Amino acid sequence: MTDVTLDAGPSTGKTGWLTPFNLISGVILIGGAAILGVRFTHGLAATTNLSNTYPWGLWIGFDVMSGVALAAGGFVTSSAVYLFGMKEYKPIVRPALLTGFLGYFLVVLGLLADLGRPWRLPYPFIRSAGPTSPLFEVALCVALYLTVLFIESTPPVFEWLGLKWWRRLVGSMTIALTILGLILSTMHQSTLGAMFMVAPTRLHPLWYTSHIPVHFFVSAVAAGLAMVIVEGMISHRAFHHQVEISRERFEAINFGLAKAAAVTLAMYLAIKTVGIALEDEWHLLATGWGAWFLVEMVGFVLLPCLLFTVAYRERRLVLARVAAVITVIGIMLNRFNVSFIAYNWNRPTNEIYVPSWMEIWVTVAFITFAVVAFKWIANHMPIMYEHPDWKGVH
Amino acid sequence: MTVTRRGFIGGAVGAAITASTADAGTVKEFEGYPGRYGLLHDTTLCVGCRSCEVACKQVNGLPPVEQPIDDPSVFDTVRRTTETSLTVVNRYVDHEDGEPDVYRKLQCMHCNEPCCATVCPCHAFEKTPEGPVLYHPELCMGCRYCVMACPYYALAYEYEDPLTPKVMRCTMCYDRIKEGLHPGCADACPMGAITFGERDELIRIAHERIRKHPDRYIDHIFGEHEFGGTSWMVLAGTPFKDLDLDEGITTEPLPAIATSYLGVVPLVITLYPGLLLGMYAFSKRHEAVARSEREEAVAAAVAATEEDAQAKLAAAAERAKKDKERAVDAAVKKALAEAQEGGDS
Amino acid sequence: MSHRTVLNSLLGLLVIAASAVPAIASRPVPVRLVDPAVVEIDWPAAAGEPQRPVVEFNHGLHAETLKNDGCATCHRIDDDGFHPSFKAAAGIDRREPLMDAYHDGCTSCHLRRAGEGLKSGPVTCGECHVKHDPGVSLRVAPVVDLSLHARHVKAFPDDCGRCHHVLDKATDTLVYRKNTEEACRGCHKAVAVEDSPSLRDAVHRECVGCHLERAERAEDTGPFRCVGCHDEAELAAVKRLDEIPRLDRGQSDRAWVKGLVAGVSMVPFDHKLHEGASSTCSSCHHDRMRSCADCHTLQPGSDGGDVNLQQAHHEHGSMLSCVGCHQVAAGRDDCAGCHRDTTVAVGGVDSCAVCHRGPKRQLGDVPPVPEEEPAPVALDELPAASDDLPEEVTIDLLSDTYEASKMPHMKIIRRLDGGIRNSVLASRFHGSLDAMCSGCHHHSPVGQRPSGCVSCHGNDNAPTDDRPSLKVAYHRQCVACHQRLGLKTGCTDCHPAKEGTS
Amino acid sequence: MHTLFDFLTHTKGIGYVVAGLLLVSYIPFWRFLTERERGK
Repeated sequence: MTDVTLDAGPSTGKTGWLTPFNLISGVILIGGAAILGVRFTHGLAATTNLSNTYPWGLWIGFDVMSGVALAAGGFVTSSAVYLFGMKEYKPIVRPALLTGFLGYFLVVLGLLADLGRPWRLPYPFIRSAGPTSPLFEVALCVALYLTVLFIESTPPVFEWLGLKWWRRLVGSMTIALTILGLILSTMHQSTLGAMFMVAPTRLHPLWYTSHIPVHFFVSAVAAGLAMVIVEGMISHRAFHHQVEISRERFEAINFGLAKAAAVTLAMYLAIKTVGIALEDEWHLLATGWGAWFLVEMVGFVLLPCLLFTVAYRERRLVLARVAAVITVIGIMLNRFNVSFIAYNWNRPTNEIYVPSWMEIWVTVAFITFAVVAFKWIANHMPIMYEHPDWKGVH
Repeated sequence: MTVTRRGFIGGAVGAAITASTADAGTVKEFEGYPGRYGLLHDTTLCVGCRSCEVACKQVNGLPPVEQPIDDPSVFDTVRRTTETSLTVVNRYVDHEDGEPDVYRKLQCMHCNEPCCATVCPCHAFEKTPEGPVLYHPELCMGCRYCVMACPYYALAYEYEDPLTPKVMRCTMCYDRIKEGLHPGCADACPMGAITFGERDELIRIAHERIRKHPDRYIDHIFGEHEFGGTSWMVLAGTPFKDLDLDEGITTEPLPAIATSYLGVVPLVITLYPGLLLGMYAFSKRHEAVARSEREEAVAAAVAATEEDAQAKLAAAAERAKKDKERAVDAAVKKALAEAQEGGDS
Repeated sequence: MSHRTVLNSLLGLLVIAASAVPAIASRPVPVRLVDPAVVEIDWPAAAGEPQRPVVEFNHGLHAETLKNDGCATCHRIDDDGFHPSFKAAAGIDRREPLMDAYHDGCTSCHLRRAGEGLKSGPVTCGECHVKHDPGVSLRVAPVVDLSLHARHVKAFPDDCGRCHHVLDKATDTLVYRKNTEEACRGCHKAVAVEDSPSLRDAVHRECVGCHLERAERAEDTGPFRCVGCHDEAELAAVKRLDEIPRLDRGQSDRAWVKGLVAGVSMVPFDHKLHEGASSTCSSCHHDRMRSCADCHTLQPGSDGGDVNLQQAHHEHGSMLSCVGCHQVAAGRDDCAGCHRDTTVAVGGVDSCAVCHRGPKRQLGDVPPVPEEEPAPVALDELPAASDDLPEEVTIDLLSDTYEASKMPHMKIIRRLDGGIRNSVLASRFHGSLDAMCSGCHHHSPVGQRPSGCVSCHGNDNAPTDDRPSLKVAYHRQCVACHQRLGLKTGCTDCHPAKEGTS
Repeated sequence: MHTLFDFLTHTKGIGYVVAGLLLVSYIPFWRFLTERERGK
């Protein structure tokens, strides 16, 4: 094992800040900030294509809906390791938790950009609560889960700063935090789906079933697993020198995740099919919308499920990673479908919502911000490796 | 209206474990506030003069109508309510053969069980005893969930306003009603296509009109039961589908449908800890058992190695003893032999 | 099946599904309209279950292409005249011979013409037996109204036997008997009965046969192609006589509609007047040329089906009953303002005496009551304008955004009164002037100077009895009436806008 | 309680509070339950 000095220098060897990665992300971030500036001075109309018929666009469809699903890797891995005792996945818990935390931070950023009056975000808790609203439940759980994730990702910080007492305190709460995290995640992942149950006439019947919450939850678990694989692929290549576990061990972990993803995708496909059966919508599959639904189900659920299965049986890591990428895109497609493509499906086609370039730029800026943060944290804190003083400690 | 809480089978995966079949099926009868107001919109009388639009803008102090009311080209496109025009009149059927065209006025329907109020996380909507559903901008954080949920596309939002955007919608002229007046549009309508009165009274009148003119009306009052019933009700001579009024998938109120899943949330909060700690304990015990088995195996292995080590040791000692004895005998014999040679010499 | 093929098939499926994406909004399938000259070749039930879809035969196209070969190529024309059915298949109802008849008839002709390089038709089974989705035929049934009948009478003066005949059971021959003429529909029904062919065959044999004969002799004749009678536009183009001589079939000018209940005053029915007002005799004699009471009795289950005599005379919805027909007549042109909508009842209780003004009905053999001359219509003259009958009424009680409206009171009255006077039906029923006034001054006692709208209509809608407010009363009464009469209904047509308001 | 909306607002509000309290009270209950186990 390479003995690693504590303060690992910047990863790419080149000193100074003018690396291509920093340049590009710098431009994106500054552009994003400028657009947000315009958004908060000239209102949503100036920067988005949102309308009275399509009140929710890319920022809700991607940042909130897909962001939450992709950040599910955190609770999936942490509960697997700490609650279900799968200790062999321990090394990937920290990066997954960090991705989760940054993912939820991105969700909140997206929400703040999309809300009409973001400074009133705490109103549902402090001013006047609307408990009948699924969004109230989502807001409550996302807020709590963000704090839980924050606490769960403090150990690497305390290790970095050497605050032993704090580190031991958080270490002792891990089990309680994981359980609380799982509770909160189960609820808001599924309630995000329940948010669409209020519009039976506006969401296309193929996507609208009374089981949307379960569909959202199971697909979120699948997306979480896929995101962990994808994140593992990127971070291992970027932080190669920091990784301390052997190549075989890392591949074994990936195959474990692939197996879990295959099972989850199979379950997801099953309950979606049951959903169609219960509402007797087979005839709708023959329509244009049916074809689009098949693109989503066959192309982005059945296909990755089979790819994962084959990848796991033949032990081929590249195939598993391809499947993971398809699953991640698949979850985004599903969330976009539910948010604004299959939504208002019976309105005249000239009112269709297409995200404006500014919305896309801001979303990319948020993602870049998350990647930059991940890079900085991983460079400075023991994320990819275990801190020597705390090896093997809970 | 009778409400059977939609039986939500199997909420989250966690809840599935708790096998929560239909959550507590509460059968409750809610008739709404007695004596609340409503409006009856008779589309067979409406001639599309749009005086109601003009009146609505004056009463609410909104910018005047873009197209003047005598300009028929406004009916070439089907419009929707926006943040500056809280009500619009659309022509849905254009007869050439001299039959009068069919118009309908769009505005917030002020549902008996409002889904906009249900989905608002800040409880910024309120169903008043007088009938209108009121909006409180001082509580609204602008999430626009209400605009997304309304099945009648009636709500609009002030996207241009960066600092104080509000949801804009018809308030059934709540202030005028409180003063005992009629809503602006009801007073303005020259053809009596908008009648204001107590909702139950209007339902009786509507059924009476249908009975008196069977050939003029479809025997159905839209809004009597759709999604739990609305304050604004529509009479029509043409099928409601042609008037963009989908006859509503269900008479079940939307709040029941929207919150049907939320019954599972408290279950998850209360049941998960026990389950997960059980799971954790199980995995801990599983670990402990695995560890103890491992230790036993190790101990057994160690014990086995010690035994054969002992056995080897004993055998080696045995052999060593015999060698020693043999060596001693040999030495003794050699000594005796030397003694005899000594004797002979 | 190696996983390689599984992946490829899935990708293939994905591509197909994606390609269907642009068809997202599936358009409704337009209904197929069938040309009036297209006929479905009928397959008699006796020939058993048809094994292939029915053939849609374009008779118009064939008539056009074979116009110089003449109709005899497919139809038998002999001394009994023109036989409408396909000559080779006439009278055959067993499967094989019927199939052979059509196949030999059609395909042999097509093959022959194809051989000669002429325009030809399909030969293989699939080309004729095509499975069409259901279509709506544009064929319209022609009506021989009194004008067309009069033109025929003019062409064949007192030769009624040419078309009208009666089956003489004894000699089983068709003979002509004066004053027994009826519509063909009386005996010829949709399906052929043992001694009378189906209406379709009978009419085509008589009319098309005669028209063909005269066409061959180059005499001026009627249409003999399908579109000639069955196409809406062609039918509309048929010449109509402007004044139609009365059709004499030995009917009396006036008759008593006696009914079957003693004590009810009988109705003097002006038959002659009604002949002028209706398009055909069948408007009232819709089945046989007999009086209503022959079929519609008061006992249920009579020939008149479940319509008893009272309904036969008074049924609102039916065009065959007196009151029904009057209601439709009142719903047209000038009368539509009041009568189109049921706000003003036609055949209401107060108008019984208009018809029932004869002596009481007595049952049993009673000397026939002599016909009376119909009492002249006592419609009093329209009085000149006066303060009771103002020339113009200014309605200014409510004017705020619009100027007061100057309603041309007398002009409206003169127009309505003119409409009433030139309609016998209207002047008979209206009788006095007040009936017309109660069109607008409804619910007000007839005879006196009617009170203004404001006396009953308050300033806001009274929802208790659905009584509209004054503004609504004005508009509903005027705008609705103008709509029905097709007059102007713009806001500024009645009252100019005040300056300064939008 | 005239409308379903009022009923749901009331019941769900209470439901959240009660569930939250129960969740929090679970920790001391668990610690009390397993006190002897941990030899405290």
